[in-house]
Amino acid sequence: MEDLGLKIFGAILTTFMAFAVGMTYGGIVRKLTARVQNRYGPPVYQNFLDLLKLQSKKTNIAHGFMGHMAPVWIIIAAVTVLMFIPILNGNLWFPNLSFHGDLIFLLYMMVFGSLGMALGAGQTGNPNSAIGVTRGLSQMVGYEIPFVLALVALMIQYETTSVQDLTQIQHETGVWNAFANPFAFLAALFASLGMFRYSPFDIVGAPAELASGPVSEFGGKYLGTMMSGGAVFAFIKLTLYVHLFFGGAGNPDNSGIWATLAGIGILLIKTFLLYMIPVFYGWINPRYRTEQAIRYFWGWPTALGILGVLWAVYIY
Amino acid sequence: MQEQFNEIFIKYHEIITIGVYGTAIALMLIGLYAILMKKNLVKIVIGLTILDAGIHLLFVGIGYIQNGTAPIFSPGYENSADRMVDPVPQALVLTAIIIGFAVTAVALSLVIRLYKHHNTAKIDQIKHLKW
Amino acid sequence: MNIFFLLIIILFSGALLSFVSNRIVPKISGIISFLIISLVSILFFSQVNIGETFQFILGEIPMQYGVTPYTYIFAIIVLGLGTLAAMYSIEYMKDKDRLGYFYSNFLLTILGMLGIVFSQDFISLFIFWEIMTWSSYLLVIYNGYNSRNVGMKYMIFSAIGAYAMLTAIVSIKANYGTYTIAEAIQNGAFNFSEHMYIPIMLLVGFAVKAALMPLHVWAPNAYSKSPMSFTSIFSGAMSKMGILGIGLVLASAYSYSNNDDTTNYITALRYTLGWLGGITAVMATIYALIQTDAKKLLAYSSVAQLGYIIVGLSTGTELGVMAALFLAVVHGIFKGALFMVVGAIEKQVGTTDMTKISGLIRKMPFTFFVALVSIIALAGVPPLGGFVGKWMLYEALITESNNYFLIIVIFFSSTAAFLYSYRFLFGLFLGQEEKETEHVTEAPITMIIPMMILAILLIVTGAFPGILFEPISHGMHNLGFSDVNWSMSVLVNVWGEESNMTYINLSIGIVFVVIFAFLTIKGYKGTKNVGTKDISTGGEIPTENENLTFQLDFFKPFERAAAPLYKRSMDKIWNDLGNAIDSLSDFMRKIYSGNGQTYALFVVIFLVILLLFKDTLFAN
Amino acid sequence: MVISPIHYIFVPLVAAFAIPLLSKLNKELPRIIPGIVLFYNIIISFVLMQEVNEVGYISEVIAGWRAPIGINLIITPFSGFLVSLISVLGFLIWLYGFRFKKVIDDGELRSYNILQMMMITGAIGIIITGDIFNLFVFLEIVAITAVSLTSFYRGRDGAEAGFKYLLIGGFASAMILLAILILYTQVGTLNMAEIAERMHTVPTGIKSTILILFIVGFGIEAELFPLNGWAPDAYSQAPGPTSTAFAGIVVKAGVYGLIRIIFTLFDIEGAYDFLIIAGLITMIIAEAAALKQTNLKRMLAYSSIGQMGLALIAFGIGTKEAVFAAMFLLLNHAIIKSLLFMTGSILMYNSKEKTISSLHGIAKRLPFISILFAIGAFAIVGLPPFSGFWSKLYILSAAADKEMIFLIVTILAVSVIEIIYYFRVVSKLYFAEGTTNVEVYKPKINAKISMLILGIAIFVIGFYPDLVTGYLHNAADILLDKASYIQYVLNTDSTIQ
Repeated sequence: MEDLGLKIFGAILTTFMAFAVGMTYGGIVRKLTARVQNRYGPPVYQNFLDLLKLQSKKTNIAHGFMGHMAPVWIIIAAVTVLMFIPILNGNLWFPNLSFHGDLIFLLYMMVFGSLGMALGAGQTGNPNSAIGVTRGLSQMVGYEIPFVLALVALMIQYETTSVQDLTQIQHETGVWNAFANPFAFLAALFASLGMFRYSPFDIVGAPAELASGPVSEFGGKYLGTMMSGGAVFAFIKLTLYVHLFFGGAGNPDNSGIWATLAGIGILLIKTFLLYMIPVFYGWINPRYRTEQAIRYFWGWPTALGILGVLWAVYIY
Repeated sequence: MQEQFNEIFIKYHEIITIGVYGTAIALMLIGLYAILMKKNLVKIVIGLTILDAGIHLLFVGIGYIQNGTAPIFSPGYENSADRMVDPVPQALVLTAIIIGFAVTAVALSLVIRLYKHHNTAKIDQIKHLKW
Repeated sequence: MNIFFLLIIILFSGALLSFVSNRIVPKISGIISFLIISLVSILFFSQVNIGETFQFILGEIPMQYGVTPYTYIFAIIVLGLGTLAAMYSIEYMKDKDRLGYFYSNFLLTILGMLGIVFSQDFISLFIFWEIMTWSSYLLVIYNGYNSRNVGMKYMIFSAIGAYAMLTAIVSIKANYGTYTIAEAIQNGAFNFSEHMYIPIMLLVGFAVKAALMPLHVWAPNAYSKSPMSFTSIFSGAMSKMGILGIGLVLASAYSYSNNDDTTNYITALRYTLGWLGGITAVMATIYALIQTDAKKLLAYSSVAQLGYIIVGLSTGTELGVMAALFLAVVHGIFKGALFMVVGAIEKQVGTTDMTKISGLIRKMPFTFFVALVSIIALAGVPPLGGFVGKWMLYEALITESNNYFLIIVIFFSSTAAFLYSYRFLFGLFLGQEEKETEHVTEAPITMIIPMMILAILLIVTGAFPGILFEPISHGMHNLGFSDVNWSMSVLVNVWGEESNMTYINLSIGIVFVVIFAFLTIKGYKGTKNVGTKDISTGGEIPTENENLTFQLDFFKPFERAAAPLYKRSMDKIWNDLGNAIDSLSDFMRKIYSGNGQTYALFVVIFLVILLLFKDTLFAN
Repeated sequence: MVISPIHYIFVPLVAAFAIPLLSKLNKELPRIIPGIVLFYNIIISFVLMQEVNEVGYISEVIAGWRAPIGINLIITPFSGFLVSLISVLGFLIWLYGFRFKKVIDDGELRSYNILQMMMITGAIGIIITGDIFNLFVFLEIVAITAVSLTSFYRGRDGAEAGFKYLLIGGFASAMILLAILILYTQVGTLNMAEIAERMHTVPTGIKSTILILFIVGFGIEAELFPLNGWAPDAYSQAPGPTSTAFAGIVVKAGVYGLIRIIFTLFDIEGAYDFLIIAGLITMIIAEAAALKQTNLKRMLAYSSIGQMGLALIAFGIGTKEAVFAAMFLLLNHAIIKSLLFMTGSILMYNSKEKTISSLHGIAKRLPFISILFAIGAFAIVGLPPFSGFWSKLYILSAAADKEMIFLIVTILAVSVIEIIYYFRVVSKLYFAEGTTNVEVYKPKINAKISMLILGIAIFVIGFYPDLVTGYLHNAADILLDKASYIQYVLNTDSTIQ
């Protein structure tokens, strides 16, 4: 019984940790970006303040049923995916449901949120939202290809489709997949640039021409909920990458308090470093047009992904 | 005297045979030429009849045998069945001629009909049914 | 009287009845056909027990009727979808003319498909196949003889396929001495090492109905031009007849693979079919997402989905075939539902052109709900039935086939499927509410009920796929797959990884309830609902007559990016072929010059030629 | 007690001579009498079919001379089947044309009915005679009557078509006459059984020459390519019942002649292959030409030629199954193509410019005719469950037994073309926007009855082919069993034992 209690506690803990980490990273990025652009920038906890303000607004504009549902979908997607990826490798505190779903499921579940968001944005009737959505979907078709190639490479290289096992294998062999299959890693890395939607791939929001795209009609509690969902998503993507390519975090043999904390620390460091890559890339690049972005992903990243699959099949 | 007559007769018979066959073939070819080349409907009909005539002639020629007799058992010819000309081809030819007559009749009526309809008897000017 | 005969005769007499009755009592034939089909369904599911066969002689050919566990799967699709479509079409067809014609052919189509399910020998299979084909042709041209000859194209390709099938059938009879399917399989009729053309021709025949790559060009137009209430079974059920045949042939072909060259042939076949299916999926998908007519969009997407199914069959592994059959059933459900949705919109609005209509969600909420559920299933997003099929397909491709790049092709097409899925929902239901669609109301109840049933079925199959796995697994045993393991709601691949639909639904449900409650309750009074005109485009409030509709060139950026893929299309090649044949036959017509003397010359020349070659021709 | 086959020839001849006299009594008699005669033919046929299926052969000699001296009429299950088919069709055609609108004055009426009846009689004679020269005579009867019927309408270009027919027909008669002549010089007899018996004595070169002459002669009647140029014009210009009779009866007679010559008289292997090749070419070219026709009756004519080609292919395959299939095809073609011509000529009559495109949407005005035409079209392209499917199936399986895959593929490819042009017409009839022209001619009840009978026959045979397969098998076996034919004709006495 307390097993179930532990599970529930772990789940809630996971959710809040993901939320907090995601928000903080967002704040840090805003700060750093400002400094790079020679501004002072908001404080690191600015995102929390924004969220507080949004959630405490008295009047909210509802654009109909799908508009009402969009944030719900986003949270559903975020939390469900979070439940199905291991936070710490083999840790008893955060096993959640990670044994009950595998990579294919995660791939599809991640789309769930953006689909809901797209529908919600669609109902607002703001053409900018729709345009942003179409751009986002098109871009997704772009970066999914190298990403899936990378994942397929990993899966057939280790003959498993579960994140848990991939992390475990890296823990046992001691070799990160980033080095075990470098091409797949590079492909996934390029894909992540599109996934995080920083410049040059920020064509969905595109503040200059679309007034920040799909979310432009959302406000108050809806926007706040979306923000928190987005924060969780950021954490999810990072954790997934870390578990897939950077040997994950945590010690499966020891689930003590300190080991757990250490594992979390390692996870934070890895995720933050990983997170900086698209951010840095974004600082030094102007925005692409949509077709340019798609072509970009279908170029070298896809080639690398194919190389990764070949590597997994023949060389490894 | 008798054998002299016979060899004359044999030559004569050969000449006749060759003549008959040659004439028949020639008639057929003429009829063919008329049918294929002539533009006038009446001439084509004539060609058709000439073709038939050639074939009939061939029939009769084949039926004929050397100094044969009519296929009738009349007094004096009781035991001359081997020297009788074959009656069947002649019977056939009679029928064929009658048929040819009917065909020609129909053909000529058609020619008249065509002439009334088109005001011409030239086959290459009757082209309602051409693509 | 034998039950199979009884069902066939009921359907046939029902066709006659609904044809005649419309002359006497107008508009009644719809109800009659619905009653007939539901009667047949009841009789089938109550009386027919699997495995019993019934033999008789017709035309000196022993014929055999029966239902194997495998064909039972397709019987479920045909009868279930047929009943619902019949119910739907009562209202949908109400205002149209030629109702007797429509319903009699409708029932004949059902008759054909049911007969295909029943027939255990090739001849009756072919007979019912042809009945299905021409009756469906008559329904395709129901909406009028149009210059682009949609129906003709459909008929030509169906004929090509059917005759390829017939060639194979007579060759089987000649070489293996039987018309019975089971015996033919036993005698190795589908064995690739000997008489390779037999299984290939059969596959061609079935592939036409399954709209496989080079033979698919009829499908988009035929699906979109025929009445929607028929298209729902046309695309939902009839295409599955092709899948039935392909599955049968492939499974038997795999089961022979004992000696080496056969194995090589089989491998080549698997790769060819797999790639054909993959290319079909990709091309149909990218053509679907540039369509502006919702029917056309759905038609192309049907072709794409059939491509997935064929890929699944081509793997030849248990998981793959199971995925294919599961997808076949689920595709029947959601595509039937989607075509019904489009039909409802066509009936209520008058057009299905997405550039003309938008923002129907407030007008037709139930229809939208059905569309949403079906689209989620189509896109393969969890937790609905579509996801289960897709999951198994990918797992099968990754774990069991060595055809890794096919995975990417499939994944590309199913990612691009999100685009047209969104296009469909947005174009019809979301976006600005136009003045033209203010009068629109929700579809009548008898059209809503079948759609709702299908939507609920999708949710159920998502939660408990086992209810479909059970008949499918029996069918696969019947096909010769040894041990097909399945459980009610857990999907497992051969490496042991699983996706547990219970947990997935649990997690989604809990979060949904919590967040929905939170969003709804929090600041309830402060929440005010506004129309679609009350927006701020980039800061300023739009005026009333400002055009805010975004429908044209929806995925232009994607088109630009994927321009090379749009370059070459199969239609052009087929059209060129058709023109070549046309001019050839025109030349042959010119041979008959209409000139009597020319004919006479022909005779003479013919005679001369024969006389010249008489020794070669008539040597004793 | 069995009726003698001589009635087939005798009764119509008497009637033909009686009609002009009787027409003095009553204006209606010239129309009625042929019907009675043809119905009498049906009765004879059925009695004889019963008989012949028991005893195998019925022989009747004329003027008391036994074969081979006398001229004899022979009915085998094969010829008996064809004869009964022709009799039934003949009666239906008479019924169809019974109130034949265009015939106003008695003279034409008389001539028309007599000609029609004599054409049918000639066709029957061709089939039942056992004497090669009689065959020729009957063929000429058919040819002359057919020509006169073709050019029957003054309004149309019947005369032109008729003249072509006559031209080519003249060739045919010349060839056959020549062939008979050479044959007679070689074997010295005209009785077919005796010819067949003595044929092995003839040197091969001469034998093949004779065969070629016969093939050209009968090929013209059997619409073999390239000898069939007359056919489309004749079919399209002749009156409706006559073109029906062409498709249903005259062609059958020609094919019978060809088959009888090749199967019974000659023992040349190459002839079968020649039949296959010639049939294939005929079929391909005819169907391809039909694809581009604008006149409905022309299209039907080409399609009929193509079907005959298919029949010749099936005969050429030469096995029992193949011959059986060919017989089935002849049966189907007789029924279906007659229905198509009956309906099609009514449709054509209603279109001013005699084109298919002028028939758009006419089904709304002529629902009965259109539905029958559609049934015929579905049946002729061989779609189940209509009767055309079975013959096609049997032919294909017979070809497959001989491993002729190329043949199968070609036949089916041609069938696709068939489907195209037939379905184009049907869909135009029903689904094109009709040009609302003035009132249409609706057929009288008699025509409706005869067409309905044919339509029902299509369904019956389609749903239960075993109704006829027994007879057809019997006929096919007899046709192939050459020795017993000879033996029977030459050694049994004239009456039925």
